[in-house]
Amino acid sequence: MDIFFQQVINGLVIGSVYALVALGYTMVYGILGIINFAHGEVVMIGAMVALSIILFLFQFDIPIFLSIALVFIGAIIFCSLLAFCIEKIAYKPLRNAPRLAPLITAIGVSILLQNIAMLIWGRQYYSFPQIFNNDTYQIFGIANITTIQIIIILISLVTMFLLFYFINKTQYGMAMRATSEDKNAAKLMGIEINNVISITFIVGASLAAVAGILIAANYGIAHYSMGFMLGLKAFTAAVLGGIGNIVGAVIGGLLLGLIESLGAGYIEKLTFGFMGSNYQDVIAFLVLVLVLVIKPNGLVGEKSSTKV
Amino acid sequence: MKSKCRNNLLFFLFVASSFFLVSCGSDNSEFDSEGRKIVYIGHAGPLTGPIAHLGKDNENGVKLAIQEANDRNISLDGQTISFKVVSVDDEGKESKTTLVAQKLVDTNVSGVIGHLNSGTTIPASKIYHDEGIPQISPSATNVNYTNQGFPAAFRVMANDKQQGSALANFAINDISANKIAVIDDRTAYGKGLADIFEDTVKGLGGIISSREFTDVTKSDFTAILTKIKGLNVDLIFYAGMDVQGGPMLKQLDNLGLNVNFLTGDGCQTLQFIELAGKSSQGVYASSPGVPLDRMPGGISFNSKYEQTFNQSIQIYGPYAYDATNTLIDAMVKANSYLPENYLPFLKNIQFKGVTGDISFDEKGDINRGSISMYQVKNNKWEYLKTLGDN
Amino acid sequence: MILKIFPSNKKLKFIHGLLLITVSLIFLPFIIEESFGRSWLRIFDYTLIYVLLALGLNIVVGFAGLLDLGYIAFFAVGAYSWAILASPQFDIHLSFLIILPISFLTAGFFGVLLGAPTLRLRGDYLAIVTLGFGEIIRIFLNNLDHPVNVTNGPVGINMIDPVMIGAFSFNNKIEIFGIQLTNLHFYYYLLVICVILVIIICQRLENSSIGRAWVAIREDEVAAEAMGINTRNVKLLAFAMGASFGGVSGAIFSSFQGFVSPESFILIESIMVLCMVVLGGMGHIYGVVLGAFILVILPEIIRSAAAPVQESIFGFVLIDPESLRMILFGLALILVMLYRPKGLWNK
Amino acid sequence: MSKNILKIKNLSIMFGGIVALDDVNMVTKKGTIHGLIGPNGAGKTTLFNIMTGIYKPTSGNIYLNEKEITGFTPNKIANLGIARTFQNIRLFNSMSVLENVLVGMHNSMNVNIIDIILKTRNFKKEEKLKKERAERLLEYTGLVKYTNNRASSLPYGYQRRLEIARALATSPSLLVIDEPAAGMNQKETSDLKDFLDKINSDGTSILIIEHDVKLIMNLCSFVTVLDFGKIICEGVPEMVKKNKNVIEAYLGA
Repeated sequence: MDIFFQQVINGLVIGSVYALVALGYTMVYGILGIINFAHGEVVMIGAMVALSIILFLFQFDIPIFLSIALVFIGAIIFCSLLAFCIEKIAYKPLRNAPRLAPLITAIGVSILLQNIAMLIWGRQYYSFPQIFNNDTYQIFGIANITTIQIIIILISLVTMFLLFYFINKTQYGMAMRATSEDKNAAKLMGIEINNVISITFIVGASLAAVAGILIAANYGIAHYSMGFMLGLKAFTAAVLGGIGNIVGAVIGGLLLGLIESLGAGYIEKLTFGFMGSNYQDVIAFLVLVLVLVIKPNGLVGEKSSTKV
Repeated sequence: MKSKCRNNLLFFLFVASSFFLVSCGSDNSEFDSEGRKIVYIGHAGPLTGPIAHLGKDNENGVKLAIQEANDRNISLDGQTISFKVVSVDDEGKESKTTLVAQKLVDTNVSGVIGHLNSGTTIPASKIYHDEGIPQISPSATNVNYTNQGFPAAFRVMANDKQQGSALANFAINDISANKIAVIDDRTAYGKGLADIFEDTVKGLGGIISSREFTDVTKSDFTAILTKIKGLNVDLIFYAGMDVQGGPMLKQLDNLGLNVNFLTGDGCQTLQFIELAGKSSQGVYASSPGVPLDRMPGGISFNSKYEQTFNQSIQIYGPYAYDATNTLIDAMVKANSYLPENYLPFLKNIQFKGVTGDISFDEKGDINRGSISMYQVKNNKWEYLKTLGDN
Repeated sequence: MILKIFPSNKKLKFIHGLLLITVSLIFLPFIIEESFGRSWLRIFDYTLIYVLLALGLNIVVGFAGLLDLGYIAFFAVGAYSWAILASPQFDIHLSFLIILPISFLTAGFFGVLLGAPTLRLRGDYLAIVTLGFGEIIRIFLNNLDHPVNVTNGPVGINMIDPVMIGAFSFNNKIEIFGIQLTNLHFYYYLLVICVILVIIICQRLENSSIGRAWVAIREDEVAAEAMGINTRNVKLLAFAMGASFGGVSGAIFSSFQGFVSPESFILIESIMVLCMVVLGGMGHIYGVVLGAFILVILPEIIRSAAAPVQESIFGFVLIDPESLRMILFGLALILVMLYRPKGLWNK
Repeated sequence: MSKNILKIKNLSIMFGGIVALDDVNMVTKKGTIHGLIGPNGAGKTTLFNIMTGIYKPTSGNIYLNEKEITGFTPNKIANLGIARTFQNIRLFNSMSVLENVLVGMHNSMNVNIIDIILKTRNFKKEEKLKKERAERLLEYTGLVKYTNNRASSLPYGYQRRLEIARALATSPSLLVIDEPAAGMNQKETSDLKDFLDKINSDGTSILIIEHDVKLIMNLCSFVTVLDFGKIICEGVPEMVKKNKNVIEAYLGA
């Protein structure tokens, strides 16, 4: 039984990571309707930049909290600038191009970022220093969880609520919603849609940076290729929840995480030993397909009735 | 229509110019400046990509051997020979390996040292076999490589079968484990090693409590580790690479699961210790061959290598060096650089290399390929013992 | 008199063109081999394999506008059908005349199988689901080594039979007037024939009611349905046709390579083929062929030119060819889309 | 006494609690031009979307030539003989005018994929016949001089015509037209009227939604008025014109 609880915890941790990244995907998609394939790489850049900053700061004896703050701030700023440029260079010119064009540029950007990162930081896997103390706590004495894992879960939930508030209550949020509904109408209402889009990308990138640092810290490892698969899973999560929907992204992320860990844990029993943990991802994708076949707009995605 | 024509033209020019670019790259002349006959020795391995450093290491081994051979001014039936290395990059990818193998065939090399990993060695070996070119891999350990019935495919390193069974014996006899969980990373290497380990353990009366899997894109192993925790085993065997083994150990600790951890040469690296941090304490690992300082010619080779390339040996350098020397030795014994002539001599060669005595069995595997066991003690790999071929 | 033999000047031109193309296609391999060596002939063969793939995907993405990110799976299905039906794996050794149709049909079947659940999905949802299916197939191939061993898992299937025509194996070498013909040549001709056939089929489909129905769906699904087009069947047909061509390509790939393993069918390969289609010019058959050529040959050129060129400039290799190749590739994708969003060579 | 081509019985549909159509009963006689008018949001287009199978009704039945077609798929209904145009023009823009019409003939053909790939005589014959028929249709609809232009390049009025031509290509027994005169000037509108008269006199029944009341009154032999999803009045134009509910509905009194 305690195994089950542990698996749930594991699932929640992975899920929260997916959720954090998925939020970035879902915001951009909500506004522009494009899959920002490069988002996963922004996460990676966030982690690598953070790593460099840490290694730099370690030369001086700065109080740990200060240096942690510096690390986060530095990574966030860098990623925001990066995302800002990506949007301006690779996506903005293609607002009215055929639907596949921005997808391909996104793939291009992703490949580009990954290989530039490879040039800057090399191919080796870096062990990511422990910026948070690595105590493990017992939950009701049946499941273990580390400080960083708790932080991950909390941050992803908090950011979700903040974003939700930001989008539904604030001026900018309203502008965002308007823009995602109908760009031209939004323009006519005097909304600077270019600013709105830039802000979307910057917020998404900041989340990516945070996610990157937390992931690297959790697994104690950072390298140039850590972004792609993660981005993919996160995007799957976003779609699962209903892409373009903030709450959906988090629900999708947590669900995907739980499916993966419980799947890996119990599939062998379920399939009478035919399938093992090697089919972890198969389960994840099958669930995705099922959900979409039953609810083509994702779990909490609102039905877009075809205007005829 | 107009743009169509333009594009046609563009495309044509593009192809033409590209071909030009390439064709100016390759040269294979008959004789060198001093009029010595040039004999090409191919080296193939990942010179770019995530394991480029290992590929370079092998390349250096080959270069060093060739250098020395040329200094010895070897002459084969009447002609003084100048050996020349043709080194190609297979990126460690199956999709590329046959292309670069073809490149070596085109520059009609007399023999090939490579490739580095089994995934690239096996597809390429077919091409060398078709052309009758002898191939010695310094580091490919998958059993299938020498099971293809290719008469000219050799390796100078113990294969996964030898390593897997050695590991199993170590697990049962030395760690005296009887409930064992096996994890492999679903690569050719991981699967090969894990399968043999599992079979041997069963043969020795041990119990495999569960067989778990991960893959090279993953960095979270909590799910499978938690499952293993529930089976309370007394040993976990992991067949995979260090970049995942390290984090895996950390997560093992976080889950409060402290059992013996045994792994193969993929993890017997410094990076593994670095990534696993203090969790790596007490981990057992195997590695084919013997540590440098226990090789017959290890120390002297090491210094030679370091002063030539002013960098330290990674892993397989000495084996590449021995493979090359073995090849050349066969040529000298046959007094010919032509494969059909020296192959018979290569088959039953007796060569004293820096890594040990080299001779091949009927399949092309090295006889008495030795496996050494190590354990992490305060952040260093400490040599435990060497197990012979069994 | 002559006018009688060649009824019209147009026809005359056509025949001349045909002859010219045929002759040049026959001699091309020797030209390549002479001027750049066999390895380039091998690269050329690989290019043709990708041309087949791109043409197949073009039916799904280009004609019917269904964004498929898991296309390489059908390539894998074809490759493994051949590998299993003609190798020591189960000691089955069928003739390619049997296997090619089988891989064609199997892949087509999978196309329908995976297409069916996605019919209601639009755009990017379709993309992620097809991507999922692609991964699922790869994972199965990578793990079907136990409990029952079908695919050897990650180790892959080795010693796959070459194409055999009667007693003649494509791996034989034969000499004609001092010119040596190797498997590279034989596969070149086989592939060229396949490519030509596929191109003809694509063109005929394009200019038929089916082709028009595909474009109609791409342009406006609702209107297409209102015109009495059974979108379900027409979409499934697109998936099936696309998949089958992928399957044939895969079958030839595995016999040519003599070895298959799941590693050759990873996601990035699907993306590559998609890039060939979009970069070349979606829905334009020759554009797609161009796309395939550029994306296969360009990297090879960079691979063999990058190091020497850099050495000649800086005296050392500044950026290792691998990264340089990928960086240029990424840049190419972005630039082409920015300046030719409809592809390099569109209609 | 001519037969009913279309019969709608107690038809209702709800969208998330909102009743868009409430117990609609309507009959269109064979060979007539039937007008459907009403203020915006009255549910006219919704009605069209139900009878062409895009929406499924919450309750009620639809009969085409006395055969029930309730809940059939759009393509099935199209093949049974209802062809439509759209309020916001939906042509296949990247296709030529001719191709648009050919798409309309998709199902009128009996060639299979083998015919196509082998380019059999049968296939060539079919294609030839269809091209000829398509050209006749373009002649008939006065689009022939645009045959090979991209659909998107046509002037607005002609795009409307092309949509109708494409619909006619499915050789329907009932043609359902949604606001054809929207955005047309006097001249274009009267041309449109003549055009529709011609189609009708050649034996196709027509059901038309239109805001241009004048056009409806001149064109239709029978008019139905919808308001807030209910039929508030139906009958011959003269009678409908005088009906006070209708006047209220329009003047919003």
